[in-house]
Amino acid sequence: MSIDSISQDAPQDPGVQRPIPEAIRQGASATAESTLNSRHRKRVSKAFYGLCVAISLLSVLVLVVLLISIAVQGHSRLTPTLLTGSHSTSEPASSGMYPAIIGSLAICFVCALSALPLGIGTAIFLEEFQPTNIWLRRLHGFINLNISNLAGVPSIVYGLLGLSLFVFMFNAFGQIKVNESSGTEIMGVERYYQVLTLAGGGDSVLIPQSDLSQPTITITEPMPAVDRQGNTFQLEVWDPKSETPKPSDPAIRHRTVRLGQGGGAYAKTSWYYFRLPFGRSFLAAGLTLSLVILPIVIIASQESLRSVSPSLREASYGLGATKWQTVRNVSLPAAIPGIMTGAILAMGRAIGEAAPILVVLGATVAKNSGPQNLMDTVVTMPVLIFHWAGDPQFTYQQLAAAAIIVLLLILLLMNSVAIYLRQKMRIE
Amino acid sequence: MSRPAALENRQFRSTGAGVLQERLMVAVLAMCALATVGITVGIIVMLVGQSWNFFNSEHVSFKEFFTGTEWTALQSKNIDDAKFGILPLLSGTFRVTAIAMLIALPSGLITAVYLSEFASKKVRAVLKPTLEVIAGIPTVVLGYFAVLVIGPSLQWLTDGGFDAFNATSAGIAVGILCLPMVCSLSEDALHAVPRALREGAYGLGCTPFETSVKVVIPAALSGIVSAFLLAFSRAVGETMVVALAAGTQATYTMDPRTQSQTMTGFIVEMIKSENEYGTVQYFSLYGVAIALFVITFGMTLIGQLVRRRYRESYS
Amino acid sequence: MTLHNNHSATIPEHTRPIKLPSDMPQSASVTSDPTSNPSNAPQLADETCIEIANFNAWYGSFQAIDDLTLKIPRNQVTAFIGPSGCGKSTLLRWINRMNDIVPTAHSKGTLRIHDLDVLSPSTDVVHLRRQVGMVFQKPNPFPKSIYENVAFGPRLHLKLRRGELDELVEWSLRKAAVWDEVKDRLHAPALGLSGGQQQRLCIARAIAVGPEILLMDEPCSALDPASTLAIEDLLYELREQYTIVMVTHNMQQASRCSNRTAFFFEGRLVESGPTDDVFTKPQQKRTDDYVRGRFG
Amino acid sequence: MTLHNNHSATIPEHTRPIKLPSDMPQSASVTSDPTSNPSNAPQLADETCIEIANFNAWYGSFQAIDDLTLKIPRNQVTAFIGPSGCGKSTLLRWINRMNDIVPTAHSKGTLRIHDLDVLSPSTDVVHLRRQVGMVFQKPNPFPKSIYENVAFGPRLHLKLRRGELDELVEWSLRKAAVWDEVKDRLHAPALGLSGGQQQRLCIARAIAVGPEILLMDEPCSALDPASTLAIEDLLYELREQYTIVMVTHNMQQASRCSNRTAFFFEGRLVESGPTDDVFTKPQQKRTDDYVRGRFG
Amino acid sequence: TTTDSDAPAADASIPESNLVGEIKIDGSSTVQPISDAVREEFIKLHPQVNVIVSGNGTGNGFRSFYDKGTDVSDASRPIKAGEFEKCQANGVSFIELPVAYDGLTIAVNPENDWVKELTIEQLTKMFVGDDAAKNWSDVDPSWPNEPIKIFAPGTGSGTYDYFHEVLAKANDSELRGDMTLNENDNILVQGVAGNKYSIGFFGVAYYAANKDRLRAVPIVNPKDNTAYEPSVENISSNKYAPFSRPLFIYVNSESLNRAEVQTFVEFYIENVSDLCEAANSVRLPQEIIDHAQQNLDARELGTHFVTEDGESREGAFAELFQNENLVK
Ligand SMILES: Nc1ncnc2c1ncn2[C@@H]1O[C@H](COP(=O)(O)OP(=O)(O)OP(=O)(O)O)[C@@H](O)[C@H]1O
Ligand SMILES: Nc1ncnc2c1ncn2[C@@H]1O[C@H](COP(=O)(O)OP(=O)(O)OP(=O)(O)O)[C@@H](O)[C@H]1O
Ligand SMILES: [Mg+2]
Ligand SMILES: [Mg+2]
Ligand SMILES: O=P([O-])([O-])[O-]
Repeated sequence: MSIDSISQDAPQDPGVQRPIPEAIRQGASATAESTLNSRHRKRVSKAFYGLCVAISLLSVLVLVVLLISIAVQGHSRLTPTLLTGSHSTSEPASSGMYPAIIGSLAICFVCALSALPLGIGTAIFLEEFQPTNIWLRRLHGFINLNISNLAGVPSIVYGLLGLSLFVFMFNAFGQIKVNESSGTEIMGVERYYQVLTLAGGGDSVLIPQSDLSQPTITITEPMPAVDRQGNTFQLEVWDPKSETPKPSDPAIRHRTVRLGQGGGAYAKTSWYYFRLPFGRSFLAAGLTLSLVILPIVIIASQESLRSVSPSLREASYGLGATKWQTVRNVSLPAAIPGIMTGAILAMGRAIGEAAPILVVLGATVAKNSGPQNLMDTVVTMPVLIFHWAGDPQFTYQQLAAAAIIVLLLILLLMNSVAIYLRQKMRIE
Repeated sequence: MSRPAALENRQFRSTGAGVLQERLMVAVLAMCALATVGITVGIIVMLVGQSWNFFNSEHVSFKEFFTGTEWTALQSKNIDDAKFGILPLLSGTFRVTAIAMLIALPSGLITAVYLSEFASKKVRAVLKPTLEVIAGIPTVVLGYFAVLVIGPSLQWLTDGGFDAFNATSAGIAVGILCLPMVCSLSEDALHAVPRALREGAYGLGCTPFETSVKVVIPAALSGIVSAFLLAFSRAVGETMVVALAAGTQATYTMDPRTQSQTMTGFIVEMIKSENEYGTVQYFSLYGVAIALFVITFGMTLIGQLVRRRYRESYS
Repeated sequence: MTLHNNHSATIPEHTRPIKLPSDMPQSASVTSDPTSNPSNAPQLADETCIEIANFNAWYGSFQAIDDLTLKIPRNQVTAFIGPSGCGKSTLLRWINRMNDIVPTAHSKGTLRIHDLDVLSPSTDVVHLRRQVGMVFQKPNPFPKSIYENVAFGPRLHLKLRRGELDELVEWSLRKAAVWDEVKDRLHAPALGLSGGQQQRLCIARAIAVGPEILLMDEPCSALDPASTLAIEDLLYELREQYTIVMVTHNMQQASRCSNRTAFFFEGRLVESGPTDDVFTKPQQKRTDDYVRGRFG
Repeated sequence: MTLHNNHSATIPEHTRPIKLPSDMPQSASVTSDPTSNPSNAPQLADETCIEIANFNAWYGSFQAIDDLTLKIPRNQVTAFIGPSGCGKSTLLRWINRMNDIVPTAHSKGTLRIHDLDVLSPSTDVVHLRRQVGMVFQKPNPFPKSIYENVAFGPRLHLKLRRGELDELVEWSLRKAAVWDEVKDRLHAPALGLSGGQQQRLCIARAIAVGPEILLMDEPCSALDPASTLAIEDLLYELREQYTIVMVTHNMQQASRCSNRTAFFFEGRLVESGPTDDVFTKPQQKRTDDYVRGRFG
Repeated sequence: TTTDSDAPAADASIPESNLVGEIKIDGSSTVQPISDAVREEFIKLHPQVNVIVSGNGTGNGFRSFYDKGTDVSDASRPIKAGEFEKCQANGVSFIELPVAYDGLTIAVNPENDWVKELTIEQLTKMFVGDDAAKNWSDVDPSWPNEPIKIFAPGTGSGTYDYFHEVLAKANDSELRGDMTLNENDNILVQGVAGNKYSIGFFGVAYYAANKDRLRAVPIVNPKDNTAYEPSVENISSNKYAPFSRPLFIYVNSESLNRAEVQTFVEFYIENVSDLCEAANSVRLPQEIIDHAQQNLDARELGTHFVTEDGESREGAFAELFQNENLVK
């Protein structure tokens, strides 16, 4: 069919010759008016654009106001004491946040150790092991839906769950009480009696506890004891009623106790002290927070795995790799930067979370050091800030602001690490 | 070119170990995935189990719980005086959430439109990280901001018309908190609108405003709605800001200038005061928690369903 | 302006060329029956509608079009062919300034539609795009009803009474040869149509605002053979009243549907001329290789 | 098994048919120089390598392949042609069970490679895919070094002594005609190669595990003309030792590179036969239309 | 580090404490600042002892105490009969030690220029019953017709109980239910400081720490009809009646076997009079402290404030705190 024949046929085709609607005729003839119309529309468009810019600027402005007000309030307290000291009621000015920084990091560590493997594993299962069976597919879909719902559960509800699940463990392993062995202890604890010596000033010795049902001891005769280096030595007894004068040599006093001196049980714990239930410990807090961030980790990892080009995966399958080999050698390495970024952002969330910590650990901030063992409680930065911000004394308000600056700096540091990791891995 | 020995004489690795490893990994990974279901089950069991102590009490009736206008769990030492009507807490939550949504939804959406439709690379490079920074600010900080900056400003502006702790300053702070979330989720939704639709609109002579409002936003509507719902449930569940800034009096009113204890605020107060552990008053916190859970769970569920439908409509 | 005025009497009303706003009143009086002088058609065929000279286009620092000069005649179908990435779409998208929305895109050179300088910053793009309709590779109806899709453009630009809009929608759908298939479900969602119907709907949507020029970027590449045929038939009808520029990958389609063909390669125009010449006696070796399928 | 045993003496070692793992020891003894009996080639040409009968495939409830029957002979290049969406890729992906990873995909019918029932759930897909290499439309090297890419498969499957791996990598890269271009940068990232080099690397990667069959899904569609030429040359060489099935959109490519052509349309096989016959004297009108570019 | 076996004699004068252990304290938020102050001094000497002080309120503290959750319970009121019973039932015996005086301070916003002083009747009008005064003008017509906003300690606190006892117990009624309650006294301070029409009550320590943003209302002593400020003299001389009250710590006797608890409690009693002033409370007369010290040394278990028949004793603190009242 040649072009010429087409153009000659065309005019004879009656279908083409339809009347042009009045609207177009008029619309075209009234172009001047329509230009006016278009000018008006452009103005609306410009105004909308202006609104967009204004609102967007406003959100930046809010951030700026927030940062400035915090900086103004807190800058004078940004001293070394802030980083080395601990909360003090008697001398607010010498308060610091050292235990809180350590505590937050410790919780974050627990959180990372528990949430990351679980979260990444879940994401891998959901993204890479999609079943063909219709019921299993539904189960997959259900798990996915469940995860997005978990992401919407308020963190305080996770706190309540942590309270029942980790702190009390539904009282299934007993309760933690003073002067009694706490819960079901599994490892990391040695029991002693602590007895004051003649040296005074809180000098004490430890005597291994053989009978656990005996919470106290009364010293009536010399017996083996342990000094602070852990060496065993023979403990001397001095009878005040006897003729012998109280020993004067401090070295001897250290090793001597009054006849009839009593002592109570002391549980010496190693860092790996472990018991059930966890009680108000940083382990419980870390695990609770890991519940909070788990959905975030899963969703970020899923997204990251999803963005791995399917062609890479197919290449690997095409070479006869199994699913797990494909995951390990291809998908996971390619997704790791994204997963790491998501993980670090989730950690940032965990470091800033206060509500579940309040529920699990309580609001106490008087602590001078980081955790001594797994079952030790901690102070965290957000809880300390919550406490300080709630105190009307001006010094504490300033301290709160300064602590916020430190917290934001730590978050900033984490985010930069995330960005750095992402970039570095991308280059490689 | 002769084939290398390795191929001439292929010595295959045994697949037995591989198969075993594969099975093991699948089992481990499946356990991980099932654990997430376990968490949901755990939450529900915990909430139902604990709130049983509350709802089962003779002092509590479902009718009163849902319709009563007084909530005095913290105020009443004596269980006989305690009133358990959740409406005051709901009204507190509602006031804070409504104010937050009034701030977060329009500005979040408009910022999202700006980012996805207009912003140049440079502006994006500034604006996106800014929003990410806001999103990363711990909520305690925003609570502090609400108490120290927003509250006093409101009092100064209205010459003492606001309480020291009030729903508005908490609401504003929660709004700031939700804004980045609304923005980034809406932007995702806008982004998912095929470029072709925008080009179709521009090709017909639309201005940028008309393209956004008449074509892009309607096309992204379900995504935007689900972003709104998520933000809503986030605001309902927000705790620290309200614990710091909203006050601790549960009043059944719509006045945004007064104190308003929210559901989460009440839970924190009750937990902090460890009020009479084992009493009905204490367990009432689980009653509130279950209501909170149902609300947020419902919201996210609806959001998910909306989102799913819209995903299907594009593929 | 002069060029246009000389011919205005013979130009169908609805295909009146683009005018700057100030020209409007003068030409508003010109009305004539588009079909009254068929004998003029061959004469018109050579009048230049779009004139491109020394045109360069970049995306960021990447030059997508390199010093291109080309005249596109009126009321004909011009096909752009060439291997993927050679800049066909880019040129098309500059003709109605669609590349305004690509932040990195910029250009240099002359691009005129009759007497309108397309690239000038002062050009009213809304007005321009009203006169230069565009149809895309993948049919992209709005997720609204069929009626709303067609009515979308007129609603923006024209002040219409109810009946007028209905009439216009019907006219456009008829013109795009899809009326019979959709007339019973005008208010059903457009996304429920088949690919070919959607593509014709998009053409109807484009002509409903009364453009002079239709740009089509691979309009059939996402379609099944039957739909492709329907669109090709449609092109055949429309070329009487519109200046059509189409990009295609299908050499056979180009030879079937176009009057003129331009072959691009790596951002340059290699050859252009009447379709038969380009396909049967190409002047350049590369053109020959390409149309014979030796590459691309 | 019987079919294979009858011919085993005449089959070159490297094209040894797929065996279930239990068969290994028996046939390991069979060794002969692949090039020693060129006279056998024509005879081999008609032996069926892949046999497809009454094959149906679905994605969810959508039927992508409808009752397809086809024999693919050994040591030849078979081209699958047909318009987009007709099921070419789907069939290819069933031959090495790649569609196992698409959760919604399922199939029915017979698909045998020699005596191996590909679709049987008990078939060891790892073993299958070792024997059936696949090359994709877009080159998809792993984001590792060139060496690591080629070594990936052997590392998974083979017990190798020191030095053997190096030898194997070199052999594969030579075979894929890319050795000279990469030999000096074996440990550079594979993503730094050009598209054509990447595609040849992917072919090297596929043959490094010693497959009998190579499946190629539009291997040149993402490549520039020069790279396309290089790949076509390579195919020409490889067909001596491999059974190759390729999907292509480019009719000229199909006619240049393949011995046999199968034309698909909407999930059905319309026609198959020697390439020359399909292109010059097709039996079906639709085939004729398609190879002449009347649609698709 | 020095090894104690052959440490030079010079070190012996200030022996480095190697006391270890953990001491848990909870209870009154009024006492908490004192306990905190003692804790801070104590751990300077015994850095390895972990002292955890919470201030959840007297009642909440007692509950932990009889559940064996704490070693020491702070209290801003004596133990109640019911709590004592629980202790007995759970086998928790304790030593009761008064540590300081507090003046329960009724504070208003500094901008409040109408309240000059308050009588018990006025307070009753404001705080007791659900029909209590809604507006200031309901108490005194000359006062502004604005709603009273009340900030009070939580119901688990001793302060609430004490206030309740003084104002409401006599006529068997309850404090009004629409107050803003919080166990955290700092929140109360913020609440009162934040609004002109608010009023609140808490321990004098919290007032003293925030003198610049609060005003303490003088309370009319019903005995001499004179209004007294909650100043140190007025509190310790009991002129600031009826809101002058003693603060206590209760020590689990079993815990007292533990060297660290024993050392801590001894340190507490020895130093509390000095430290409580730093914490803005008022020191007890020396004879009371001495008496407490004696009780501690002699391990005198039990409370002075519950009778043998399980009734709470009524009367002035100094009269009740006598050995003959001690009930195990
Ligand atoms: N938005 C963009 N940003 C940067 N580069 C672009 C953009 N769009 C196109 N390009 C590049 O410009 C060149 C020309 O692109 P164009 O889309 O015009 O090619 P084309 O001839 O239409 O190809 P095809 O047939 O594949 O559509 C290509 O190299 C392409 O990669
Ligand atoms: N994963 C999938 N899920 C659902 N449908 C699919 C999937 N993959 C392909 N299809 C559908 O199956 C049909 C055949 O697809 P296939 O990829 O085999 O076509 P093709 O002939 O290779 O086309 P092309 O030339 O475009 O690659 C198409 O209609 C396609 O939409
Ligand atoms: Mg293009
Ligand atoms: Mg395909
Ligand atoms: O001192 P209290 O916290 O018990 O009032």
